[in-house]
Amino acid sequence: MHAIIRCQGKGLLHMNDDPRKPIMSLRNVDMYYEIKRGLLKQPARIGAVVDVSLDIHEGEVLAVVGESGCGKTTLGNVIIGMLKPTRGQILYNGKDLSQMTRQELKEFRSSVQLVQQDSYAALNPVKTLYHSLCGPVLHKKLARNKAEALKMVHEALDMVEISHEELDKYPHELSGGQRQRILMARAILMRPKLIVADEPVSMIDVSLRISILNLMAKLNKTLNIAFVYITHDFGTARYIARNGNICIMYLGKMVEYGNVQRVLEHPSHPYLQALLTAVPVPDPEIAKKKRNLPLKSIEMPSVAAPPPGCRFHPRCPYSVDICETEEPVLLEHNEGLCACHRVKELPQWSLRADR
Amino acid sequence: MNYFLRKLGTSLLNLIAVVVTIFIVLRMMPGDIIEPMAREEASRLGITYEEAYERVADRYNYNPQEPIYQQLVRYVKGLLRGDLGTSMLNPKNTVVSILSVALPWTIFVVSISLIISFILGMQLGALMAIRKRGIINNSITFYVTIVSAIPSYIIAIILSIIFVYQLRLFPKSGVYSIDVTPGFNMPFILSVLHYSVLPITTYVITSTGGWILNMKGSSVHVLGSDYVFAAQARGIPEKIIMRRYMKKNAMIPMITILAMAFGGMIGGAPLIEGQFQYLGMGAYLAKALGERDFILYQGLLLCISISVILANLVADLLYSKLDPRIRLE
Amino acid sequence: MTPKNIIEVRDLTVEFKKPRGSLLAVNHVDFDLREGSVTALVGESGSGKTTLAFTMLNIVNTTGKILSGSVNYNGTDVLKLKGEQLRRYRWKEISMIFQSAQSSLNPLMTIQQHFWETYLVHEPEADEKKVIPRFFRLLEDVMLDPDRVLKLYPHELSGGMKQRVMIAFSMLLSPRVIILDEPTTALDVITQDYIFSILDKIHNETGISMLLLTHDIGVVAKVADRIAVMYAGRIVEVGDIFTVFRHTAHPYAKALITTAPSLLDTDKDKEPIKGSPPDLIDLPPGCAFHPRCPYATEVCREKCPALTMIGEDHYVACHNSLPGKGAAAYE
Amino acid sequence: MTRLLHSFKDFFKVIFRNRQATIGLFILTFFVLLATVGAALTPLDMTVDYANRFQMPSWKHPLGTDYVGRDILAQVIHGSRDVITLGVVCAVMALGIGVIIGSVSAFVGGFTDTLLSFFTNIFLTIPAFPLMLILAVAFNVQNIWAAGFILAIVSWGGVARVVRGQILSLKHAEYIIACRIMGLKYWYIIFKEILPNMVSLLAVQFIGLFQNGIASSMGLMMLGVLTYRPTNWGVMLSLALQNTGIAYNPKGLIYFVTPIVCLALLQLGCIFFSSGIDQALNPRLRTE
Amino acid sequence: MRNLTVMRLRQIFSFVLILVLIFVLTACYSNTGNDPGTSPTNDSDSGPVVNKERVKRIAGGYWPAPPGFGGNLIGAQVGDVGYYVYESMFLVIVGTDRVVPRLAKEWKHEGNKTTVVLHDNRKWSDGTDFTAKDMWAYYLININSSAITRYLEAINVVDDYTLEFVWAEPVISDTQKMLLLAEGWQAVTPYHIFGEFVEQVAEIMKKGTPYTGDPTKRPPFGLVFEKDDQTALKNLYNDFKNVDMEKPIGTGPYMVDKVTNVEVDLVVNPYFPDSDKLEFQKIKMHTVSDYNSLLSSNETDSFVGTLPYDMARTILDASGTMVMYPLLEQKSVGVIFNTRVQPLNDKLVRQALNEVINKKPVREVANYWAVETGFATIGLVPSTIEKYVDKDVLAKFARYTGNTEKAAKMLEDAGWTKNSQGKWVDRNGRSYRFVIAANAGWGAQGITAASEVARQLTEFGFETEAKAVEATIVVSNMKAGAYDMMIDFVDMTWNISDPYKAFSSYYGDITEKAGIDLSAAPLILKDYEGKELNMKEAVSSLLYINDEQEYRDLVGRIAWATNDNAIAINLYQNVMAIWENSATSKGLPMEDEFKKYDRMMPLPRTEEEYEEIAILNRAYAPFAEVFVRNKVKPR
Repeated sequence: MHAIIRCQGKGLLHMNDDPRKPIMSLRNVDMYYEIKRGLLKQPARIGAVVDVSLDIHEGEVLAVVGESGCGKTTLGNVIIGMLKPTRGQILYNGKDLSQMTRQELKEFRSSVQLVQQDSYAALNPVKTLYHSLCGPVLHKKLARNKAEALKMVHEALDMVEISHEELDKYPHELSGGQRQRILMARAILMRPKLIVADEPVSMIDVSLRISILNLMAKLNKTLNIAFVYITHDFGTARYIARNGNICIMYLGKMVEYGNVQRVLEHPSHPYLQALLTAVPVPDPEIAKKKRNLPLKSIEMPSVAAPPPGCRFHPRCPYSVDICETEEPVLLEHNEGLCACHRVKELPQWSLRADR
Repeated sequence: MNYFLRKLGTSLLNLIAVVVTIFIVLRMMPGDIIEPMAREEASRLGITYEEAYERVADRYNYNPQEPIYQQLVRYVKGLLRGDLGTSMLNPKNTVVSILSVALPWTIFVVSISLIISFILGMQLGALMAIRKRGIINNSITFYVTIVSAIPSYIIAIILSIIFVYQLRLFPKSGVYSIDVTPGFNMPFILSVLHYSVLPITTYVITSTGGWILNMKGSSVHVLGSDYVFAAQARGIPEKIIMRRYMKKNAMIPMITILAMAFGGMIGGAPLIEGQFQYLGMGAYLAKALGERDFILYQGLLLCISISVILANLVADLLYSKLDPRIRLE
Repeated sequence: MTPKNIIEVRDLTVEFKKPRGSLLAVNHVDFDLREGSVTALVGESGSGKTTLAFTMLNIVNTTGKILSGSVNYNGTDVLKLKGEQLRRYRWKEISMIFQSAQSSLNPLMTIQQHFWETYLVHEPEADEKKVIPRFFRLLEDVMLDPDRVLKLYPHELSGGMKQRVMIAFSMLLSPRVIILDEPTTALDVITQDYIFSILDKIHNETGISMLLLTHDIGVVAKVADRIAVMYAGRIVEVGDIFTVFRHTAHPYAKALITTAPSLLDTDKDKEPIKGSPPDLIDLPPGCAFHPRCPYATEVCREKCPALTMIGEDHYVACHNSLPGKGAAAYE
Repeated sequence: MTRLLHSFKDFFKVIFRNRQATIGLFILTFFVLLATVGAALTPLDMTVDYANRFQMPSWKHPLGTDYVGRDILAQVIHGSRDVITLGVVCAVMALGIGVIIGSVSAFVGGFTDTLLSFFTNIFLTIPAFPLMLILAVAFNVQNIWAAGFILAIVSWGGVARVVRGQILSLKHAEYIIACRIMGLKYWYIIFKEILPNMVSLLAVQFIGLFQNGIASSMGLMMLGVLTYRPTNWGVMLSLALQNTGIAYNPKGLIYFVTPIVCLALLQLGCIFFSSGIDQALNPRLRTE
Repeated sequence: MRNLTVMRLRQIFSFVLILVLIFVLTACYSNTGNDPGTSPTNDSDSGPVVNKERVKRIAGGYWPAPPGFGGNLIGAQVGDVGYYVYESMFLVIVGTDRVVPRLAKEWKHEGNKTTVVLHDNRKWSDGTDFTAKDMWAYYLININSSAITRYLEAINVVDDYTLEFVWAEPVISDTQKMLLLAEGWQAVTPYHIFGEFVEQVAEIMKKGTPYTGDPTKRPPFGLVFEKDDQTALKNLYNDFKNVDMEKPIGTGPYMVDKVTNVEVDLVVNPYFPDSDKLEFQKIKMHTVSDYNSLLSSNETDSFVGTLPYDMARTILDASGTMVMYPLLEQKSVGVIFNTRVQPLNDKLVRQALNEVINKKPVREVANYWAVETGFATIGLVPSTIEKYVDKDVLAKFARYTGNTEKAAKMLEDAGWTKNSQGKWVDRNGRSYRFVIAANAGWGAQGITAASEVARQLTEFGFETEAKAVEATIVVSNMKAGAYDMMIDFVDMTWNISDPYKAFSSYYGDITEKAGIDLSAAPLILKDYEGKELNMKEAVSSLLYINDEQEYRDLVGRIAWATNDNAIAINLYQNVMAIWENSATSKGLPMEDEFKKYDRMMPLPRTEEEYEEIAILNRAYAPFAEVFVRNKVKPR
């Protein structure tokens, strides 16, 4: 339980003090996209990420979970500095990203890496792996000459358990799992402190997923790299971030935050509860008995025109008047954070409950 | 509606830009177009060069010694009044009057050819997509390859040598015979057809190949799509699948090419119409160029550019009409 | 009482020609679909499950070729059906919901046109006015507003709606079997759950047989009552869902079931299956799984195991899983 | 270096696997040889020999003589030099302009992009051939460079559009994003990541432009507005039409047909060769 | 799938079949659609008369497509139609300069007055009487564009059929008076239609004040106008030209019946005197698209145009009945030197270069039947020199024969030497490269001639390159001195071949191209007696010389001096071909010699022959004269 979260206008909320310092902090970050709609109309503003504050500590694994369109990928891009947030600060090692010097920015670029979902698209199809891996190393002067670069690449390949012969191949000649490992290798070649992994296993065969997740865990442990694991799959989130934190997002907002085990065992937010009930579990006896939390609507509202008040209220079975008018703020609840007006009044929820 | 307005706006902007571009290109002419004519006039009438120059320039609503922006203002003012200037060669012929005589024939020939080649291309292209091997496929491929290797004007030359000169089946010039009275009567229609068959044939021969290739590509793409497969799974008969699924979907991307093809055909008109002496825009373009009648050329070029812009607009509208996915935007 | 099989696949082999060589997507497969059951066909991409399902409709891709075998539907060999007969069989007897509901509808036709067209080609005498109430009912069954949805074009529907439309569509001619090819892959968890509840309802109400193709063990556990696991074009384990989950006999099936990370997990590390999926064009000799199998013996490298019964309604294709030994052999 | 040699070998291996592309390569090689070696070996004598006009093929004149008694074969060979140079000059220039405008448009984006796209659009709207005609007159073409430039001016639009589209899509490709995350410099991204991906596109465009440039230039020569070089195929064709009365004079047939056949062959070569080039330059298609 | 493709194939096939059918049907249409009377048949049953409809089909004649076809001659709105529809007061046969009266009956020169009496039986084709007012109207409306007005004081209408021309001082010679009266297209403005314009011009003319300045720049009728009046005149002229008449109204033998953008049909004008004697009932004119095929297929009866030798031969063979008459044109093609640059500013070098050129091969490639001349350049049309220059003077002219040895000697005498590469270098050791510009508008002819000259010069030791230059700029570039030489017309006149006309165009246009500006400084040349001549003054004095011997003497001196100065090479005097169809017309010149020459006739041998052929050429003398004289008849 290690996070410092600043809640809207209510000052910093200290949660269990963490001896490790945060390497990355997001402070009230908004990310709006503008979509042009002709010459005369005002461009539409889409809030992909709204008012998110987060801390990521050294060596931590943070899972960001939500359904498609909830803004988790945008959040990932904001963290790696690819997107400049419309509002709010991003602090790396306590320094604001927008005020960094060239040198600091260069360091930042190495320290935060991304592992993408589509491993084929993430590798240049016309270059061999040798070029894809050695090129950046040489270009960033991480190695003094080609031989040294090759040595570094070999070390990285050893780390991700890929044989050296594969270096002369083109991306399409490898399997999805191998490519994903190459992506990991490319990321660790930069000696990062933090890797944002955007659904790294969702396009990989089921039988290979565990090995990739295990690899990530290994990198986390041996190289002390912090991971932000972005996914829609609770199973893998729970597996990889088993001691870390989880952040649940809905329509661009963070709705719940806390320790993975606790949050998944005792979800507070009705949305998370609904989500968890719907997740299929690989046990026929439990799965067949499970009942869903009856939502009012299964359609997610448009991100471009989010509902007023609590964004979940049109679907929430517990919504009352206040939910329609007032936006709930993240409040401490049950050792975590939850953004729900009625969090204290909700009935207890359990995965195995036969309600 | 919004879509339509936006397209209209873009077209208008495009039009303005084209007017300015063509104007500037023509003003880039080296030497002075008026000069040789003024010299000729001066020597013929025995007047001073300066006087002759002024006379000629005045006659053509054009004076290259004015600053360029003044010329542009003069030109645009004329344009807004529907005045494109006067042919330099025949001062009595306004460009507009020549256009009104030439444009309909070109539009007639090009659109008929476009329709025929489009239909043929769609049918043959779809056929090639369905049957991947066989004599028919091979012969179509052969035809397409040959036609794409030989420029249209060479086909025009060969056709005219065979059918006009050797066999003497078709007239050498003109758009209809002098013996018929223009109007809606059978002899006139037959005569028009008789005169236009060769240019149309040339266009059809050369442009069908492109349509076949495009349609084949598009059809293969559609044939591989899930909804065709799904339709088969639903037990929809092949005939309906071909018609309603494959052809319709494959044709939609063709619509955008339609405008481009129109532009290409009209652009190639100077060579083809020139070869058959079919007196449409192309023949007049070639004529205007040969006689260095730049004012006429400018007017004709502007006119065909406008037709291309209009064709683009029409294609966009057609596209939105045929593809329900566009309407929502 | 032995339940009746509505579809019996016998010794089916389907080959695809590729530039590098030929590929057996389905390799001597025997498979039964029980009447009224929900059978899950589980396997990773490339395991041949989709090809197997397509042969049941007798639509194999143009590059594919059926080398041997038969697919018996109610006593008729589907693979021998031709022309009009085949056309009438499709959708009327077996319908299918495709993985990509997004793209399995003609973008140029409204939903009503789709429904009506399909209905008309199977019931040429039909009168559109009389059929429309039926469309309404079908769409209402999947919780859609028929008035609105029928007039829409495919692109105007959200993913979940489209999949529901497809479910209604598949029920259009009251078929006896529906094949569901990964029907929820692209959908959100909540929508997925909702769709399965609709399917469940339909199954309960009509007793229709369903064949669910998926790679998600969680979904199988929730929906299916029988399970068949495919690996490299072969079925390696078939059985009642409870039996297979509790007494998994094939090492691959075992790995698939146990290594899937799930909400129920404790914090133990899991041992992954080593190696990577086989190259279907260049299959290893013997049991295709042997290079990745921790229990592989000499015989696995040489001989391909046949599907044998090891318990009541429980079949497995593995040399090391003799009757009685069961899954315990590996624990 | 060996890697480069390796991919070079791969390239030809793939080309030779494709029958069409092989034929195309042979035709193109033939014409290139004709223009270089052939032109160097064959003397060109443009002296008028009026008495020996319209001779039938013989050892001395393998393709006979033209309307004033000059050897046709020598003219065609020396003409190919002009034709090919013109095509290459046109293609290089158009590709240069197109790539510069397209890539600036795509990389800079914003208002620049709008402006350049608009500009490109104008050149795509004005029908190419008439514009080319007027430019050919306007620039008073005196040499091959000017001629190529004119052809390039009207044909760069398509290239710019394609390049812009390709770069825009490559710009958002995930591996480019990965490079940006790694903090690699712009020049590295452009030259080492994006450019290799465009090689096959540019090659196909190049051949297309080459082909188009030759066909258009011959059309221009037929109308008599490009520089007069009596050996150029287009001029030969126009001279054949003007000076031999080809419609009735079978004696001029060889003179008339030769440039047409050469043109068609060259075009075929281009079409065939470009059918294999995508496969040969794309590693994914190459190994399939 | 298979059945489907077969069905589809059947559909496509039938579509293609329909297209082919349309193609074939329309092709057949040509055979039935054409007027059978216009295609002459060699059917023996019809006896000697093959051209039953008595139609003359004429190829050529540019007229703008309708709506540009207006009934007004001025501004060339009716093209060649004018030659049949309009008549003039006189006509001049170009080449012989013989003046033939048409509308004029008799005329008389008296001091500064010339009286012309017109025929009184003429009518416009709309039935209105033709009077002297119609004639007067022409000169007034064309006040600024008619050459004669500059030499006139006034034109008076004496009575309905008599006009009086009052000449300005100094009065020009009678010959010049006649030529001016006959030049161009006079006397063809129907007063009853354009009277309003004419009267307005007459009103404005009353406001003019007499001119007193430089006599060479005398304005029309010696009148100076206010700016407003000048503009008014200009506007009147333009308005007059823009009057649209559906068909031209003229007094000529034929009138327009139908017009399309490529064809015009003419029929006999019923108001023409003796119209019943016109043998051709109809004239069908077709604009030339491809003369070649028109001629080969006997689809035309008359055409004027020069063709390469082989094409002409092919056409004659293919047609079997066409006859080709070559006819000397009143212009010659040559190479003009740029006298501003070294070494071409040296007369000796120019003469040597003249000697170098062997004109035969140039002529063969450029204009086969043309006549080579031995002169450098004489200012006169070469074929007329014997007519205007005495024999003994002519003997003194320098001739150039293409003798390269002689040329080399000439250069050596001037101090030139050949270097090791065989190139000529001057006294200072400098060698030269030349560029010959050819007008690209001339097509192959220009550039082939230029190439041949360049080849000969290069062979001789002056590296020379031929270059085709865009028509609109080649002249102005040459005048600005951009090229060393240029292929262009040298000794020529545009219409009448009178020496004054010829010299005045030479000393103005050609000299300017050669870099000599006569208005900046007078050009003084020595004649054969060493007497100095101010060329400009000498040429204009020709206008006023009435005495024939004095005239010939001066012409001889000017021509000799011009030849001696050698600012150009006269390569050949152009020849054009006139084509007539002997299958449909009889009474053609040299009819009995067709066999002998295989219908490719020689150049006219006598003045009579020349004139007979010349009037077949519309540009030389109005072609209608042929029909009026009733010589050529339908067969």
